[in-house]
Amino acid sequence: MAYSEKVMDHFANPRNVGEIENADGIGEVGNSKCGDIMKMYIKVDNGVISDVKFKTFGCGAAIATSSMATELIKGKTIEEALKLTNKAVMEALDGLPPVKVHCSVLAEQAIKAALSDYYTRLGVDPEPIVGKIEECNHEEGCACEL
Amino acid sequence: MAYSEKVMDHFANPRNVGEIENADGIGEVGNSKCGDIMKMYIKVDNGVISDVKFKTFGCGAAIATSSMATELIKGKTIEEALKLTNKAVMEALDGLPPVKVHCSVLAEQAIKAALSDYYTRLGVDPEPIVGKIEECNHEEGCACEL
Amino acid sequence: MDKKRIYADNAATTKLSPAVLQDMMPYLTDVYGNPSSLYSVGAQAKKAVELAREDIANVLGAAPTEIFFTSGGSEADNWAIKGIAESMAKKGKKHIISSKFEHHAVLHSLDALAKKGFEITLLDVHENGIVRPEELEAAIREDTALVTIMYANNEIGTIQPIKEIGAICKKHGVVFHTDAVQAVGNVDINVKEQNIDLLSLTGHKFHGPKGCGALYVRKGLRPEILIDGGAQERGRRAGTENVAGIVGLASALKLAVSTMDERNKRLTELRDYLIDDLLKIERSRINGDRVQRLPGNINMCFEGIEGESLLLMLDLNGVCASSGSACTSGSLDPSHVLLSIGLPHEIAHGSLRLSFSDDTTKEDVEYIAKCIPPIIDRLRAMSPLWEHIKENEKKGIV
Amino acid sequence: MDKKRIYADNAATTKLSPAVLQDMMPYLTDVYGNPSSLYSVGAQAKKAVELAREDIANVLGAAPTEIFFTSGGSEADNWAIKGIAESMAKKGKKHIISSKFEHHAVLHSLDALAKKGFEITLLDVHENGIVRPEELEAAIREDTALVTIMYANNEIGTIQPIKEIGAICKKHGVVFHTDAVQAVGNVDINVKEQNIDLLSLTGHKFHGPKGCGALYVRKGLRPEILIDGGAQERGRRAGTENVAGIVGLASALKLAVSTMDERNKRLTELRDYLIDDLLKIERSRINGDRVQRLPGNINMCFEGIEGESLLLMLDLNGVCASSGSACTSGSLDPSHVLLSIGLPHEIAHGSLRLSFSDDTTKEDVEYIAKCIPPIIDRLRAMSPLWEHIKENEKKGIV
Ligand SMILES: Cc1ncc(COP(=O)(O)O)c(C=O)c1O
Ligand SMILES: Cc1ncc(COP(=O)(O)O)c(C=O)c1O
Repeated sequence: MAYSEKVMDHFANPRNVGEIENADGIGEVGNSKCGDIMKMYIKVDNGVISDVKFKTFGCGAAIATSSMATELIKGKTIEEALKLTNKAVMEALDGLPPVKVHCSVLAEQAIKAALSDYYTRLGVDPEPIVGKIEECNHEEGCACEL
Repeated sequence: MAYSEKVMDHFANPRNVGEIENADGIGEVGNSKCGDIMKMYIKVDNGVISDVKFKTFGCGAAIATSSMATELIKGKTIEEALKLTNKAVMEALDGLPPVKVHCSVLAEQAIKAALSDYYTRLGVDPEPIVGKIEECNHEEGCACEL
Repeated sequence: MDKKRIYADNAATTKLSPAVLQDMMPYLTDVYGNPSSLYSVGAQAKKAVELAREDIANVLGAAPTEIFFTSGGSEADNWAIKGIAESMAKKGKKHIISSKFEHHAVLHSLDALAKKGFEITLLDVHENGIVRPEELEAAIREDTALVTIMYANNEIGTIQPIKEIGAICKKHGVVFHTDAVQAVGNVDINVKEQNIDLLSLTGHKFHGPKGCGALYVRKGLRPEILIDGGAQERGRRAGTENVAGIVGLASALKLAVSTMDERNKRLTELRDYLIDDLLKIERSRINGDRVQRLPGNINMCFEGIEGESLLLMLDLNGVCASSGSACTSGSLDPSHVLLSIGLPHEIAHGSLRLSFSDDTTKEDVEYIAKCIPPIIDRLRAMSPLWEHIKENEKKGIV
Repeated sequence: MDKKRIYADNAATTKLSPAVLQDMMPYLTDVYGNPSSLYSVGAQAKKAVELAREDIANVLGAAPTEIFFTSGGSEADNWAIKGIAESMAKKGKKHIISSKFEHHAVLHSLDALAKKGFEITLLDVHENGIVRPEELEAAIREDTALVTIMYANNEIGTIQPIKEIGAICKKHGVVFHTDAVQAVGNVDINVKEQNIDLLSLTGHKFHGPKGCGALYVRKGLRPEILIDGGAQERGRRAGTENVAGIVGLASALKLAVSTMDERNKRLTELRDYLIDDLLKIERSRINGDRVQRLPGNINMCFEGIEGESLLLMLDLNGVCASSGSACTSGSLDPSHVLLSIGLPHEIAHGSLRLSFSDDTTKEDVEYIAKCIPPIIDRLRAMSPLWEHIKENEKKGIV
């Protein structure tokens, strides 16, 4: 259970923590029972994610993946943001312990949830664009090799 | 499995090793299968054991108990020799490990066997005097606490 | 500021005492013979092992022949529980009583037995983390093979009414095992007075070496053998003896017991001071009975934050602690101990265990007291759960 | 004459190498954290454990995830054998093949299984102390759950045809365990090439610490757990890791393997020299194959004398050796190993094992060669058994 230096950096100095007052989209995933909640705020300008902030209740990996995920989509188009996978988040953090893979899944979902909210506010059905956001199924989703 | 100093002394410098040319009685007990054979030679003068020698195939305790047993009966009357118990041999050696108790039993029996032989040679039935010499029953005779 | 390092995770493991290591050194260098062999180097090792056995027996009020060395607490627990269960099963007794918050070495041994047809009753430990003797007595049946109740809990430090439990077991003729891994060296134990039939301990919880423990087995009891083989440990636990470990185990235990009263007084004070201080934090709580607990144990929950991130922050500040958080164990559920005393999942996730030892100073505790509140503030500031709690507060929901 | 001390009982246990102790020291002092914890001291310990696992895996040609640390060889044997047996029993396979001269950790595990309804076939090891692959193959049945054959025998040092056995087991789809406690560090081992499914080893046989060993378990195999509890060893062997022991185990193994070729050449020469010399003694014999044996192992019998008294005399002369004599083990029967190669009881009682290591010098061996004959003469002179042998000789009975 050792975190990479990148993970520890993003945990100790998380980027983009906070809220956006007049966010264009807000997504919240996870639940307190499982020990992780991620809430993501986005600002969208001309199809580009001009600002993003997060709040996270969760372990070190949850905070670090939230931070990294926001960094990875900031300034990107919605299309690019939707392509962001949990694997990309993990790779950007130089890997995660197997039991923490679900945190990266959560980060990917938080972005999608925020974008869903963005489309919903615009009156557009988000599902064809964003896809269905499934709750991380801890039972099978998270390889727990420890 | 530690021997007392007395045992080690009687093992390293056994007293009365050897044979007596014209012994008045010779007794052999034990068997090679079990790993111990003791052979005891006695010379009797006026009801006194004037000389005694032994040969022993066996472990350190077997040699030490033979040595001590011969010391304890040398110069004693037959009556006294017949009273020698394995416990007395053990005590004289400052004790034996539990698994070695049977060696002291063997030493007691070797003396009795030699005395039996002595009486038999005299034409006297030894059993009423010496008692029956039973083979050491390893199954129950020897506490094996190791 | 200097880089601090305060070790406050002594319930997980302790630093090997330099004095104990000193006692072990001959057996890591010159006295390497096999205790079971005949020659002199072996005899020296043998003697050391037997002296250690006597020392441990003395501390527990047992006889040396009742002490069996093991590789630690887990092995001792497994051997005691599986061994007694299997031997009692031959008499048709297949019911075992334990508690909900035992260590996994006990609970998973019980799981294994359950798969083999044993019936397990796990007693409630209530909000204070203490088994109720009357509930234990009520659970005893005709076919009860074993009662196994830990002496002190490893997470929340609550001390169980062992003497009462021992008396009840004796009255009903039921074998009683206690996992005393957390208690040994910290609590007065006498297996005879307390009617304990089997007791597990491990060296690394009281500044002894890791990988060496012992099981006390009352004379006359014969748990089935867990590790078959050579004639070591009077034929009941095979394996070439870890001589250095065994010597260290005994040395550490003697040391721990000789300094116990003084240490307990000092640690109880430090503990209570820190608990009082940390309870000033909004929405914090202490887990487990405040009085019937190990002198060096603090276990608290802070709502709205998650334990692992608290621990990592503490580590960045030089404090090593522990958590019943799911995230530290590789499981996703929070500690079964915290759930057993009735905490909801979301609160149980935010737990912190601080555990002290002889090495812990007043300054350490003061530093910790200063360290924690800003970390909690910071984590709460980024916690959507805390946000919800606060919103609910405003709405009048508690 | 100076008081000599020659240690020739390395098959029983070895001296901890000073270099290995050096490698262990950090983990007996500063790095005391729990490998399973989150903070930095724990992470250092964790790293050390994982590096040790890699080192051991490399030596065996295995993957790190296939190595599980145990408290020694006996635990590894028990876990492998009982664990596979129990898991195969669920598939209706309850037959196990082993050999007559396995270590007691194996044989007594098999006894325990026999009591639970397993059927055990013990292969003959013949006069040379070597299992015949064709006899093994013939013994395999539909319901064979496990083959367990030791790599090298601990008393007579004979090396078994492991690769052939592995191939046969593979061909028949039978799980193959080998107790390689005596072989590891002395013999080239590659678990993949030799088709070994499980392999036991222990540190103290190659100048590592006592009380730490390992079990290699091929990926995909899941022997039932012997020690249930915490999530250590990927949930398959509970207990706080003996970090120092684990580090020492790996360090010693690397050292042993790196010096193996040179040592084996040297020891083989010393061994053969001493065997030739001792065989000059009247009515002496070498036990086990002369060629297929461990480089450092000599096992001989001298008729008419008993092993323990020979050992004690050697000890008085400063030589530590061992015997398969009953007297050294607390049992009254001579070694099952010597009986298994067809020796009659009275000859088996008079056995001597000398086992060498890196520390053994030419001078040591020469000293031993000079020491033994007069001791044997002396013991024979006081042996009534020798007297009988000689009498029978005169009568023409051999
Ligand atoms: C062949 C063999 N197997 C198993 C063992 C047991 O190993 P340990 O004593 O480390 O438990 C030994 C030595 O003691 C041995 O020689
Ligand atoms: C209560 C309790 N029981 C058992 C154990 C297991 O002991 P070990 O890690 O020495 O196997 C521990 C600690 O790890 C414990 O705290």
